[in-house]
Amino acid sequence: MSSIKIELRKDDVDFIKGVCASFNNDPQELINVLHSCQEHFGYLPAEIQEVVSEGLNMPVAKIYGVVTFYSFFTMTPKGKNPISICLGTACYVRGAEKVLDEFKKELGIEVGQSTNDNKFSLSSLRCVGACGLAPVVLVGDKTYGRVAPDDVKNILKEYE
Amino acid sequence: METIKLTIDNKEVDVPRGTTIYKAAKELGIDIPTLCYMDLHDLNIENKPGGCRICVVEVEGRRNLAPTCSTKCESGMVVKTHSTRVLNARRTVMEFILSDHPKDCLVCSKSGNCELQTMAHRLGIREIPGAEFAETSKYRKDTSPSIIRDLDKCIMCRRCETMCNDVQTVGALSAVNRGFMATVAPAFEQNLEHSTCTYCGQCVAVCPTGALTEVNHVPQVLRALVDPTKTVVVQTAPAVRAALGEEFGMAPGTLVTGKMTAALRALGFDYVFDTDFAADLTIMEEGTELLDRLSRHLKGDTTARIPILTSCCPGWVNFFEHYFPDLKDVPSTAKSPQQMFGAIAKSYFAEKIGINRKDMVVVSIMPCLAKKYECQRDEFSVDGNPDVDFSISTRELATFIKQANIDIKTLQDEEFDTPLGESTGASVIFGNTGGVIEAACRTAYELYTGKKLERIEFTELRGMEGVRSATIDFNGLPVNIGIAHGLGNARKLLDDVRSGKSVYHAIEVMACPGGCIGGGGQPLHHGNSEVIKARAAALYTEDRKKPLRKSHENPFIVKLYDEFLGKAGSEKAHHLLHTHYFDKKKKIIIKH
Amino acid sequence: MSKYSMHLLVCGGTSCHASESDAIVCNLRDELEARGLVDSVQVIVTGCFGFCEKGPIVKVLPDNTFYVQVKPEDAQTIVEEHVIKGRKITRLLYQDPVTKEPFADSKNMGFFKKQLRIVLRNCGFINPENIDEYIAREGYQALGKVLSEMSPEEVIKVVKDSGQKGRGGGGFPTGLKWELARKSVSDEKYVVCNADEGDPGAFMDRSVLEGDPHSVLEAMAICGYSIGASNGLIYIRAEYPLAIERLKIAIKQAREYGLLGNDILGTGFNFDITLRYGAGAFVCGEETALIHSMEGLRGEPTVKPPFPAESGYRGKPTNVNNVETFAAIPVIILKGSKWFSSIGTEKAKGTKVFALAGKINNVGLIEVPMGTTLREVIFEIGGGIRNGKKFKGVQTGGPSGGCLTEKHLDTPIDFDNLIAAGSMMGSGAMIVLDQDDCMVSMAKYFLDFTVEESCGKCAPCRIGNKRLHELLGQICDGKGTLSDLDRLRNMSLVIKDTSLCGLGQTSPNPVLSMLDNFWDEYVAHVTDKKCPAGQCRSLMEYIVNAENCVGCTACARVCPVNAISGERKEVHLIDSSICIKCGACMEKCKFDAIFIS
Amino acid sequence: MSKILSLADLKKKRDELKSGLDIRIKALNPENSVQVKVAMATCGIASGAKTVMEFFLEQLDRRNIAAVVTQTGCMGYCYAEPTIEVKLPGQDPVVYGFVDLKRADQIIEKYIKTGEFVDGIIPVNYETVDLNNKEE
Repeated sequence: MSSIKIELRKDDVDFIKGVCASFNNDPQELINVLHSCQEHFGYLPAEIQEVVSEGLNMPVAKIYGVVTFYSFFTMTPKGKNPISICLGTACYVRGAEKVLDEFKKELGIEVGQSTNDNKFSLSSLRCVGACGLAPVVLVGDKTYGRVAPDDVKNILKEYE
Repeated sequence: METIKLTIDNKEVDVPRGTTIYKAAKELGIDIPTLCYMDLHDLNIENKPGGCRICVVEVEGRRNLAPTCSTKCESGMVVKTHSTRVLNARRTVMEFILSDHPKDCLVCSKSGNCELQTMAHRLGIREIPGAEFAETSKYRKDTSPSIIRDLDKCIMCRRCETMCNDVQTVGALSAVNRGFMATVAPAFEQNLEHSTCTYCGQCVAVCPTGALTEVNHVPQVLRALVDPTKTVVVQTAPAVRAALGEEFGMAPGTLVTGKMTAALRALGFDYVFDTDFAADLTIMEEGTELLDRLSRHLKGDTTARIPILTSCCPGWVNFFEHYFPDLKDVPSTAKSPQQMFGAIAKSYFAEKIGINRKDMVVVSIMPCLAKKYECQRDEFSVDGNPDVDFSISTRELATFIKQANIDIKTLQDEEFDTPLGESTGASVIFGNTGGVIEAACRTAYELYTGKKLERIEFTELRGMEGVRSATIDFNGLPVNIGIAHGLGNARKLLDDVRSGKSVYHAIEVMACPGGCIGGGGQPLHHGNSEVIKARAAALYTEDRKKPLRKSHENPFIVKLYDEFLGKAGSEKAHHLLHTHYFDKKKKIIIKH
Repeated sequence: MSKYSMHLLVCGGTSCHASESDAIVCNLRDELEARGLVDSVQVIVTGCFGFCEKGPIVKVLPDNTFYVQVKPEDAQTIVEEHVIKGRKITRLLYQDPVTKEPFADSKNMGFFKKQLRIVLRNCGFINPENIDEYIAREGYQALGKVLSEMSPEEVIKVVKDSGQKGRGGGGFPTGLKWELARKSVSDEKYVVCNADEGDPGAFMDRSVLEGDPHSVLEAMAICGYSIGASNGLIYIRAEYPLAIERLKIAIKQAREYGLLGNDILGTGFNFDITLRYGAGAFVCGEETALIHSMEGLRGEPTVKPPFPAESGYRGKPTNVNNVETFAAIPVIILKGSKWFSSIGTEKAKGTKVFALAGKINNVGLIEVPMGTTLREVIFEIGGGIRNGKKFKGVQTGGPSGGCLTEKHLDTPIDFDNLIAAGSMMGSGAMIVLDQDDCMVSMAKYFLDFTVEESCGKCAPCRIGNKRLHELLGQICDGKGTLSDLDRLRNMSLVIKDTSLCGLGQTSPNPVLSMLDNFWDEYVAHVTDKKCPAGQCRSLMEYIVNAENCVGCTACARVCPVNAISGERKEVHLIDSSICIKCGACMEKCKFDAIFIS
Repeated sequence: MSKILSLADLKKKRDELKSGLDIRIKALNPENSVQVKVAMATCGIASGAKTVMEFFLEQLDRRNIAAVVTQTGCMGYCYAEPTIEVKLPGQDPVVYGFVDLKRADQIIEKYIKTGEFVDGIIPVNYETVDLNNKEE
């Protein structure tokens, strides 16, 4: 019978409500609303989903169901420098897995985790469409092509 | 209607266009196995995600196998339901499903009543290849006041999701995650307690496995029974007597009132009473409130909220507390029969037999899981001592009887104890949708008009339509009655009330489709709506057999008011028999 | 202008380089210098010609002479004969493989006509952010023609007659699809462009949208006119920010010109397009899942029928085509169905775009007429295998397709042939594999993808694919048995047979085709516990070569599990029962004394 | 921008634009109009095509070469990104691959200024549909 308390700053609530309103508070626009919110906040914690639920007048369970269905949406904040390793087929056959292993080793984290200082987070993705540069690594918006395991240390150094 | 001809297992059949292969096969007596499909036709409830893929068959000319639950017949179709290809596919898919299911059948609460277990047996599965290497999907277990979720046992049939969203519009459950870890859960995979769950238990009622079950309170009841310092009083809800027999192999709709009473006595309950008594009491209080509000309304008093909504159903109460808190002064303030019974038992009756309420344990047998939550509400206790200590479901009672080596079929019928065991026909039909309002009309009519009601049965209030309405003539005063069963239907009426469009003077709402007879604590109907219809018919039969059929005629109710409460709606009655409601809507708190 | 009168282009691509093309460059320069020609003849190293099978290549300009399989010692002849005397060297000319006729001018060579760009006609040609350049290239002429001169039925007839089939993977005839949507009666209909290209290794839709967004907008409007829809939606991956940006610009420009919006070209036809974003779910490429996703729901597919043509987006008739399918439509309208159907094979018309990637020299985007063989695509256009390795197989159709081998190289590519060979066209990804790729690991890789992308709705896909993946893992770990291979096949067949949507119905294809085509390799894993490609770590054994080992103890010190023993200055030994195959010892050894068996 | 109101309008517009593009360039500088197209698709940009494009814009201007630098989509030579196409007046276009700033500089200094080829030419290996030749 305990109801959950959702604590957010007023301008955050206003922002989310504003996004919902800009999509006519239409539940069919949920994915667009979530995109806008994630772009603004960086991730979609429970609090935000609760406010969206109120804005679009739909059950929060459904929103959670959608957030957990699509890999683009995340409920955990990313590190300051999010690292994504492309594991598309072209990158895979050119050794992307070994590059990923090297990142894991260097950072001491698994895919989906962030380093303790929140400097880096690690994720894998499927094909950014730059197969000519395989294997491809993205750090933030920057793309690194033809990455070999030996390059990993140098890439990380750029962000020290 | 246009019909088409097709061949299934070498037999020809004509079916109307639009019929699924599954139903066409049924016509021929071919029972195609399925795990996820569920069709409660009379209640307009259908679940066919096409997800389990057990019902697949071979259709000539088609590249892959077809799911019969969702494939429509076409003219000239040639269907094979048991070719080698089909049997191998069905077995392999079943092996897949079992490989991701715990192997603890022996100790599972659903054992013996589990559709997955039955299917494994039916398909002759004798081993699960590769099970030793197979990872299984595991989830955190959740126990709420009423419902236990053990999603390791979920097979993604999605029936609970259909009930919670499409039928009940509660929206507590949704499919979450993707792929192997996909399951059905509340938001953020939190406990049900933190969701908008109403504990209506319809998810439990349709779950084919042990993924969703009720919280078992039998051990606590047993402990109370063996405690010599406690006087244990039991009350049984009307819908229980129309369904309990099913658990012992009797046909749906078999009334077992007398045998149930005998069994309860054999189990050691000190007093075997009837919730029906409290149902009559509810009519007195609710009926009086209705007439009061109605007459004030007719006189132009704008503070009198019309329509009045029934408040017997705890799932329904939870629902409007979550979704319509702004309307919380609209429903009747009368407690549900279960709680009225508890309040009277631990005051009036305890006084009568000269014991302290703390030494009395009140147990209720309910067709309902929300009742478990209801009796745990803080406002229904005095100094921490609840009016009703434990609520157990029809299913739990059946298990309890079996454990106690009681052969219910051979028991002689017995009568309820007095004074709280006496009831009228009006209270019996509480278990059916429309029953409460019919009972209320029988009494309100006579109280309002001062005339004797000639036609006791208001058949216009009966039926299985989700939303029904009728106008009852109160001797020249047309009273508009609305009835909804299933919370989704209730929502439609509530939306009208909220927007001021409602034309009704009184509305009855039952959370479960069919009313309490279709409750979440009843024996499982396994998707057969005939079962629910048979139970409803049984209660109307019981009503007809009763010598007294109007609540205000119950002599023990009359006595209760004389000796204890004064009159209906008195201050004492209000104190003991009425309640208030809470706003449970989630609040967004602004951080500064 | 150039002071040079002649250019000698020498291919510097990887495989020509491997065949001593730099020696050719050196020798040519030396010869020219010796004859004092350095100022009038220039030697240039170029990128790959894509003709690696016949490398190294030397091309002489301006007369377009194309010399193949040139050896360093031929430099002298080329300079003496061709440069000085102007005589072509017949033995070095490329010969037609059938007629054995030598080609004097490379412009006549079939190779350079292997690619035909219809869909990619404007990619890399126009500025995608400038609608004027699109219009200058006949852009929106087809829409104008359709609106002003043709009835919807006539348009559908042209598309039907062209024989075009959906390029998204299903291969359903486009015209028929439009006709079904046209016949559905409704007050509202929708045109949807499926731009949710989720196949790993496929990037043709992205390239079209980035390079020629207007072609898709124009085609959608044509489709809208044909089926009676005035709303178009493009469902595009959120992972394609550049394509989204270009589309937004294109839509804005088209609206400004009145080519989208109300009363287009004064014909009274209204049509507008909005964007919908995917959010990372491969299954949303399936049209019913895509529609649910556009409706703000989980992208789970539903059983068909009803097809979207009857009940799609918001329950209205909806026509879904993919980017490549749409992009060809304006050309089909302008040049006619006869022209389009003259390209390709009897059953498959037009061209197909492929994203060529993997162990191939020319990773890139190509467009070839249907019926081109895999050999032409891989060895001629794709330039053959990188680093001179041996071709092992090519995965077409991504995780839904199969792996084809040497024996399929001369199969003409079309929908039916690929299916008959155990694969499929799919969206058009082609991943080329070489001798170092283990086919059990590859199957496991694709299943890893499917398991991650399965929506979880139906049991065979949700659980079955997981079990396939686990079993492949067992085999990679050396824990598989021969009977497991039968189980692998049976599970695969049942998953194909019983899954709800195209994802599950095709996900076992890599396993089945690899079992068929690389049976011996699978058997080697389960019976000999060997991985012939040397990829499966558990099946490797690190061994010390006694001849090279000097007993420096470096390996023993670096081993994290103390699996290496041996006295100083004596040959060391690796205990393979303890070894975890981390490879640290091999990395550490300065004497190449540790090898993998 | 004004709306195009009919098919005839559209045709007129196309004809204007078709010749307009050429006329515009030639009118500006009839002797020395150079066209540079930079493939700016995801793969190109990821390999540094943006920097290359900026370089051309800046350096051609600084070196006083009348040229039009535009962006275009993927040319298909993903293995050789960044790729650019240079068209000197009156000559066939030439595609260069692996264009870094050093090579870009060479291209300006040698190819654009003197017509002398530099290393890194990619042979064009496709045929594009001829849009003008319509079926009757």
